Amino acid sequence: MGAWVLAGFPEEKPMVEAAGKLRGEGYTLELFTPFPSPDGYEVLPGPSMVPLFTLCGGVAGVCIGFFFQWWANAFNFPIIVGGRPFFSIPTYVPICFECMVLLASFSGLYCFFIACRLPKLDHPLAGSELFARHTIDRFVLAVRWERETPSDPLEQRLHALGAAELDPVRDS
Amino acid sequence: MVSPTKTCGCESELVPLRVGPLSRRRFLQILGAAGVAGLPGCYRPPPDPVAPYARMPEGVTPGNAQHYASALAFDGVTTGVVVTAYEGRPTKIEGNTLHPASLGATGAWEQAALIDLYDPARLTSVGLGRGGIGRAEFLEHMRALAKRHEPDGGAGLHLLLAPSSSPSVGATLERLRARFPKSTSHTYRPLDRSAGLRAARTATGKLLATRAHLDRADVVVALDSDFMSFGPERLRLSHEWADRRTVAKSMNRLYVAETQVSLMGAMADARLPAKPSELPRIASELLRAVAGALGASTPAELRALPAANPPLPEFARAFVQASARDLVAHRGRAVVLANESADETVQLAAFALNQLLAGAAVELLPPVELEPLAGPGALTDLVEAIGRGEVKTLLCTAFDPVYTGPADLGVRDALAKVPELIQLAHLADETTAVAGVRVPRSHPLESWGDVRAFDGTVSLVQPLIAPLYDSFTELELLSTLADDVGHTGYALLRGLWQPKLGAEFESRWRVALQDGLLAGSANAPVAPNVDWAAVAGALSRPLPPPPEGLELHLAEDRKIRTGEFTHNPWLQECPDALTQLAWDNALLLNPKTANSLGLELASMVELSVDGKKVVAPVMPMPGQAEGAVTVHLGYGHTIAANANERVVGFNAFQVRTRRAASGPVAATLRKLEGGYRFGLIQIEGSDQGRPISVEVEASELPEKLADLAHLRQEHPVIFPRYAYPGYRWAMAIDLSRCIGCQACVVACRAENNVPIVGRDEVMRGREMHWLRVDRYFAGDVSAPHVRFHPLMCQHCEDAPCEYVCPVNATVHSDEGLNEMVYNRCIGTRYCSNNCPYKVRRFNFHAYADQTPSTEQLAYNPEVTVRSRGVMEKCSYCVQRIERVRIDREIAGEMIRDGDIQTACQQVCPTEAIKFGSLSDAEGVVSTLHADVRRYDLLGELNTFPRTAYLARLTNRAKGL
Amino acid sequence: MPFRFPGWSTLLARWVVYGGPLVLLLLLAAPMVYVRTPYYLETQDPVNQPVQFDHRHHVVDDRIDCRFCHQTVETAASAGYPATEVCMACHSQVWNTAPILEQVRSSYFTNQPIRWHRVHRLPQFVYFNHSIHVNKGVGCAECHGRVDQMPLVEQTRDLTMGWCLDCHRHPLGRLRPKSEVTSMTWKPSGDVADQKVLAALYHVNTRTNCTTCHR
Amino acid sequence: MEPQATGTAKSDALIEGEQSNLSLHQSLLRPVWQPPGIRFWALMGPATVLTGIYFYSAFLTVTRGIGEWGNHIPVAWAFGIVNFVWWIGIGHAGTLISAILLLFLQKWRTSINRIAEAMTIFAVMCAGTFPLLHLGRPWYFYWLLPYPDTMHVWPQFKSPLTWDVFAVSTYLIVSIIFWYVGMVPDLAALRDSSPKKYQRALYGALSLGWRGSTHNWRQYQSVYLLLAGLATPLVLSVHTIVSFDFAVSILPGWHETVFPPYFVAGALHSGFAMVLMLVIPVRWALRLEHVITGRHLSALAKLAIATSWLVGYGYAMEHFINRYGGDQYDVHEYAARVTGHYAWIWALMITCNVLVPQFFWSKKLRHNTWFLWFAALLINVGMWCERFVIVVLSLYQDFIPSHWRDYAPRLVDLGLFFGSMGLFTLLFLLFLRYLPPVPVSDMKELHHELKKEAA
Repeated sequence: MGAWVLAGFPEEKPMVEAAGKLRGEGYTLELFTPFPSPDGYEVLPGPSMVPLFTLCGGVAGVCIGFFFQWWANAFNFPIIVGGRPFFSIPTYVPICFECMVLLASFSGLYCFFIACRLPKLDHPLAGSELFARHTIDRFVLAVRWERETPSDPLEQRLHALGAAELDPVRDS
Repeated sequence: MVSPTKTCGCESELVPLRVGPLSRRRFLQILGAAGVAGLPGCYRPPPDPVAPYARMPEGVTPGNAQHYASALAFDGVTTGVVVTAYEGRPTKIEGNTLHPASLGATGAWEQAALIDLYDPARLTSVGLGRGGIGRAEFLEHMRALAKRHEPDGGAGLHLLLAPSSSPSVGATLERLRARFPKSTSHTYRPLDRSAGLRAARTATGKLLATRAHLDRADVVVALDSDFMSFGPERLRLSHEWADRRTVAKSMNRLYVAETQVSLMGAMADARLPAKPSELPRIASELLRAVAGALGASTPAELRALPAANPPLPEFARAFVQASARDLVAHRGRAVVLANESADETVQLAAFALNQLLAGAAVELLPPVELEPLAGPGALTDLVEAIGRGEVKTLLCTAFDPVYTGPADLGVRDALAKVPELIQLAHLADETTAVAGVRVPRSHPLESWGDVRAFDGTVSLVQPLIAPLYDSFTELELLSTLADDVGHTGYALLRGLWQPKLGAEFESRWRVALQDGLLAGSANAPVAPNVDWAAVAGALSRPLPPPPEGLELHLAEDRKIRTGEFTHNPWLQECPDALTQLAWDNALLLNPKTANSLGLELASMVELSVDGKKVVAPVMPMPGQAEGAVTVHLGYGHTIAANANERVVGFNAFQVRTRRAASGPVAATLRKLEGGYRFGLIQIEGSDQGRPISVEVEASELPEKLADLAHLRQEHPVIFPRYAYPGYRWAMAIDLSRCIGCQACVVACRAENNVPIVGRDEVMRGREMHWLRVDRYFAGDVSAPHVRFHPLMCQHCEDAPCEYVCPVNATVHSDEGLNEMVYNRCIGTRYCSNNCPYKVRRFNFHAYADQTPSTEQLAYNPEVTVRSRGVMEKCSYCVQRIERVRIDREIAGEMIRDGDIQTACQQVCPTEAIKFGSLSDAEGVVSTLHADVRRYDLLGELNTFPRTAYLARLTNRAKGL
Repeated sequence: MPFRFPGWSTLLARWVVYGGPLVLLLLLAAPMVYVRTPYYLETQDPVNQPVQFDHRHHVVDDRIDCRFCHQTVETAASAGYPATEVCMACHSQVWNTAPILEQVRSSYFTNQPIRWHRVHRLPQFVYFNHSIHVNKGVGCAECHGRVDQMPLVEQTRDLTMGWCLDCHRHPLGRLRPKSEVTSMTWKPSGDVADQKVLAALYHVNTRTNCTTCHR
Repeated sequence: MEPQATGTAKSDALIEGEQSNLSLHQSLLRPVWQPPGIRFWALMGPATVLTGIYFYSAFLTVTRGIGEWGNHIPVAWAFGIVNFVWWIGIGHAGTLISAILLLFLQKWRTSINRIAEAMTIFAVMCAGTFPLLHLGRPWYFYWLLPYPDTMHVWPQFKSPLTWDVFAVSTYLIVSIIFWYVGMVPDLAALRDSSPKKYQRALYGALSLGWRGSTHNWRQYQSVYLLLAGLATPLVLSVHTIVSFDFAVSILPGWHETVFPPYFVAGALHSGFAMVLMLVIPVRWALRLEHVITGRHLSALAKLAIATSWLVGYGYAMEHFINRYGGDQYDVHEYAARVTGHYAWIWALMITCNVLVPQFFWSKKLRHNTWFLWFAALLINVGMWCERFVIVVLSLYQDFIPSHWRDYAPRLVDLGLFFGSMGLFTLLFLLFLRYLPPVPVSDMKELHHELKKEAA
């Protein structure tokens, strides 16, 4: 049983600094911001698998496109068309390219969904007014608080670090 | 997409889809076979009934074609044909190689005659007063009529007959006259074709027809005589003429003097546009010139002929001099043709010239018609007789006298006065409107009969199908009066020929039916003495002064004749060779004349002659004689049964007064407000100097070889090209032979079920001809150079249409055919855009569904009927290739050169089109592809067409 | 208190996002499966005939060769539905009073056709020719199945273009001596060599050009 | 902020007035929350009517056949393809603005990219319908797709039309993905500021429950960048392939190597013009002048100048190659364009596409929104003329003179053309009504960065 203490900052900078400090002290943190915050990335570094997946999708697209065109027009049912060769690579290029883009986009999209655990409609913090404001104007710093007892020191700490509002949310 | 008769093997016993209820019932009775189609496309159709014969008729193999020899007559004189039928359903007409007037070819008329059989507007039962009566009642009616006339020997019984050469009709008429000695018969035809016979009578005392052998002629001078379009010999003459056009050394030379550009004019090496009033003077001047040049060896009377008065214009004299020189230089191998001219002076001069020059190239034959002198005059006599109240009963088998009769004769009112008017007619035409009794005329393909060719050869007309309706042939109708019981055509025919053929009748009868002619029935040529004094006398008579101002020139139409084919969609939609008009006629003027009158294409004028008027759209026509107004007859013809249909064109008979019918008359034009929209198949008339229809002057051939070689030179391609291992189907078209007669265009339509789109769609540029004969003018508008160019799919080896099709609907066979797969086509029309020859046609609407159900019976079951939204084009008649292939494969043989004939090749009277496989090095096509005159159309595009053209040779006249 | 999504909503959303595409694929596949079903292909569906004609009886018990009734199979595109007179050739003698043959007799004497029901339908734009196949050693049973076991004839093959192409691409294994063409029981030796011999003997050169069947 | 007098857009700022996250949030989402005004319905009415006309014309085409159009032989392609190329060309600017400018780190793209992308999608939708209706047998359109049929027949992959099918469908799908991914954070913002429960549920579902955590933003940014990277070559490939429809053929006036770049340039030309035509009324009607400022408009205008020169170069090359090559068929075809019956269309094309944009050199005119709008309209007219010139005027007089024939559209052609505009307007209005026309989070980010720079 524990809780998330949400601290709302009007600006990005103080939040990032606060996050930096608390992280140093071993707190478990998460930042919620209205727009991407590069400084936040430095505080909470992490990987993104999206590029790799996209690449794989693209490569697969090219291969499938090329192989299928060869199989259909040159192998399975070769038909004399305009006296052109059955297996004519130049004419396969456009479709290979399109297949590449299509599969790359899809794999990128789905990798994005998976990485962000989307869709996730019910968020544990969704109950909090303050949390809801992170998509509007607030920079929300969420600190994990494992103990039962109220966490005055942490809250004062957050205030000190410039949090405008605080909202502890107990795990339900 | 549905195939016409359902023709996947197991279905071929069936008559076609979409057969109207009435005709379906008829066909059940006729064929003992009928089918109900499962809706095409519906994936779970109801049980699909198949109705095999109860008793298999002899010789019928369901799904396999049968061929019967028969004969078609125009103006009573015949072309021998071979008719193709599936399960007793005539689908195609071909020429009869054994027949002297066909030599294996047919013209557009013969091809199109088929669709008349299925015309939904045909009269279906005998009409009496307002209602109709059955066959039996009608026969009873006729017997009663005969009884009424018998007492007074048939006084008041008049016959208005169509020209005929049928021996059995002749015999029946004799019986009729024997029974009604006081009866009168008139033989009527709208146009007078007897001038030649009368000329011969003047010269020899006998009616004689001139038979020219153009294959024996080095020089041909044709005066006002389109021997390639008209007359019973047109196919043979064209063939003989063309045979002398392909080799530079032995080439003939053609001089033409005429008023409007005709096929022969387009082919001429020297052409003189002349007003009708000038032609007789040109003819007699020519005779004078020749007689003068021949000197002592000619009868003195001829050398004493007076000069033409008024004298000819300068260029005309030059023409006369040049042609005379050439004629004399080739004495014994020179012919002067005037077959179709209605002018006796022209005919007489031509007769005389042939006597002096032609030698073996011309023979004289007795005429074959029962009434050789038939003409418009007959109608005048009849109307006068009616006026005197002599006519009680009139039996009319002639073609629509009310419509074709002289405008100032009042034929309609006269005929309306006849108490009993019995008309034998194919359609409810303008005479039918006043006829008390209307008898449906049997189509030749459903009748028994006999008829003669121009040389007297007798052909038997045998039916391919039982009469679709309660119809009669002229023979049967006459028999109802001649004999006290009307006999069937079959009985009459055998009755006549049994005694004539004597002992071995049955065998000779069968052979005659098989061959399509009675061997040895041709007339022998006669060599009469010529009374030169009479000739000179007739030619010295002064000619009537030429009319002031514009001269009227009324011409039979190349497509629908004088209206006989008004209701024939195949001919109506086929473009006229020169005007390129479909579903229309026009008032033709030389562009210069048109300018001087402030007229241009499609402006409307009122044409008046002797106070008779007609409103017509103008078409400036290069090569038209200046000051001459040509209008084509046969249009503006009302067919009652189809009142809902638009009447096509304007009726030039409205200005054809008796005077206009007998000689040159003045015409006046008054410009009217407003314009007209022509149904033009081809709009641009100039070839823009592009090497499309190439021609070479024979004498310059050696120098021109390089240019021709350039046109067939192959350019490098970057990818490896497919090597065609087996047959390599290919075509060769000899432009030296093509006379632009349009027979191939109609044949292609008949063979490939090409749909009719109608006038409006033609104007929108959506006509469907797989094969077109394009016409290009070059040079001066008064003496233009006319080039014909038959154009169909070139079956390019590297076909641009193919690689743009997204669904493999048009692809190549391993034998080099450019295959169009209708059932795969989704109609992107990309192929048409990328076809440099623009020979692809698209079903913008469901044209096939608009085909009347009866006309669908003419469908060729071997060819798919195309649905809406698919592309189509020439297939090299692949159905014929596959048919032959299967027969040969079963026999375990290779396909030999000449086994396969495409429809256009088979019909061509001049053999301009050849088809075969290039894999056969000795084959005719291989030879032609190797010919020095060969060139590829747009070859520089690297399409590698399989169709090669042979440049047209010309043989320019010296001194012109 | 802002609106909270219930727990199941996430699950549902994930089904939609991840399962949706799969469902879409299935929907696309469905018609492709459908056109391969006997229902669509009209196979395994004995067709009733106006006259109760039993091929099994005529072929097996009476040993009548196919060509006795389907007379034009070797000479024409159509194998030929027998004319009524063919039936009467025998049935004027045997069973000439049998009530089930009444329609045959009346057809013969009134010269009106019997309306049989077609079993093997090809699209209207397909030009199939029996004679060439029979003469190249393709047996009746190859396409029509064991008619000798069918009281009512039914379609046993797809008659799809793919099915035609299959044989036109690989004729070997489907050829038989002409003498055995109408045999219902003949089996190929299974030795490709024999097939090659037949192919050579009958000049079997199958074609897959479009115009071979579509004109 | 002070709304300026309409008709001018002087400011060069990217964001005008004193803004905060909240003020941006409210002002940018206002269009969604405020009930639609009279202007909306005034546009909605005609748009609906035109859409109705569009569908009726489509109905006639499908039931009666292509014969209802003016097409014939030789002009087998006409309005259908002209409209297709025109619409798909318009689409391109959207992707270009959102993808290419993103890669080039152009800040000014931010406030207009959503509108541009929406335009792309709807334009491609309109474009896509034409090739389908254009088929003689549209009910067999699926034969264009490679699927296992019982005929064992496959599409013919050498045909540019087959490439088209892949290109256009890929383009549509990827554009939608790109558009949607970019919108996810804004949908979340809508969710979290929804006044009503159902709206919250709706936008919550559409946003897939997006939360702006650092981890999510990281994934988001990488996928968005990758999609931009993919969309950039895609947009070039699409119009290149469309140009192949013509360039691959052998027809004079079509068979030209200059076509791919020439088509892409033309596409962007019409696209920027269309963006201008949309943005100018939108910023005024939805009171977005503070984020879509004169700077944006004049940037678009400058791009239009650039593309006008590219297009002009294309025309010049056509002329030059024609003279230089001297092939008689090419020469005639070009002469038929410039001097033939339809010369006025060619003249209109030159005027609208090359001459009109040159007015944009003037800063004054660049800042006159009325002028910008009408100039943009003219450019779109000109681009339509260009496609007409290419498609119809190359077909109506080609190799064989006997088959030359003039072309005239028929009612159904016009119905489809103007109807498709109605369809486009309808879809675009619905977009403005229910989705944020300006990307909110991006604007906040931009605002944030600008502040940083200022500091």
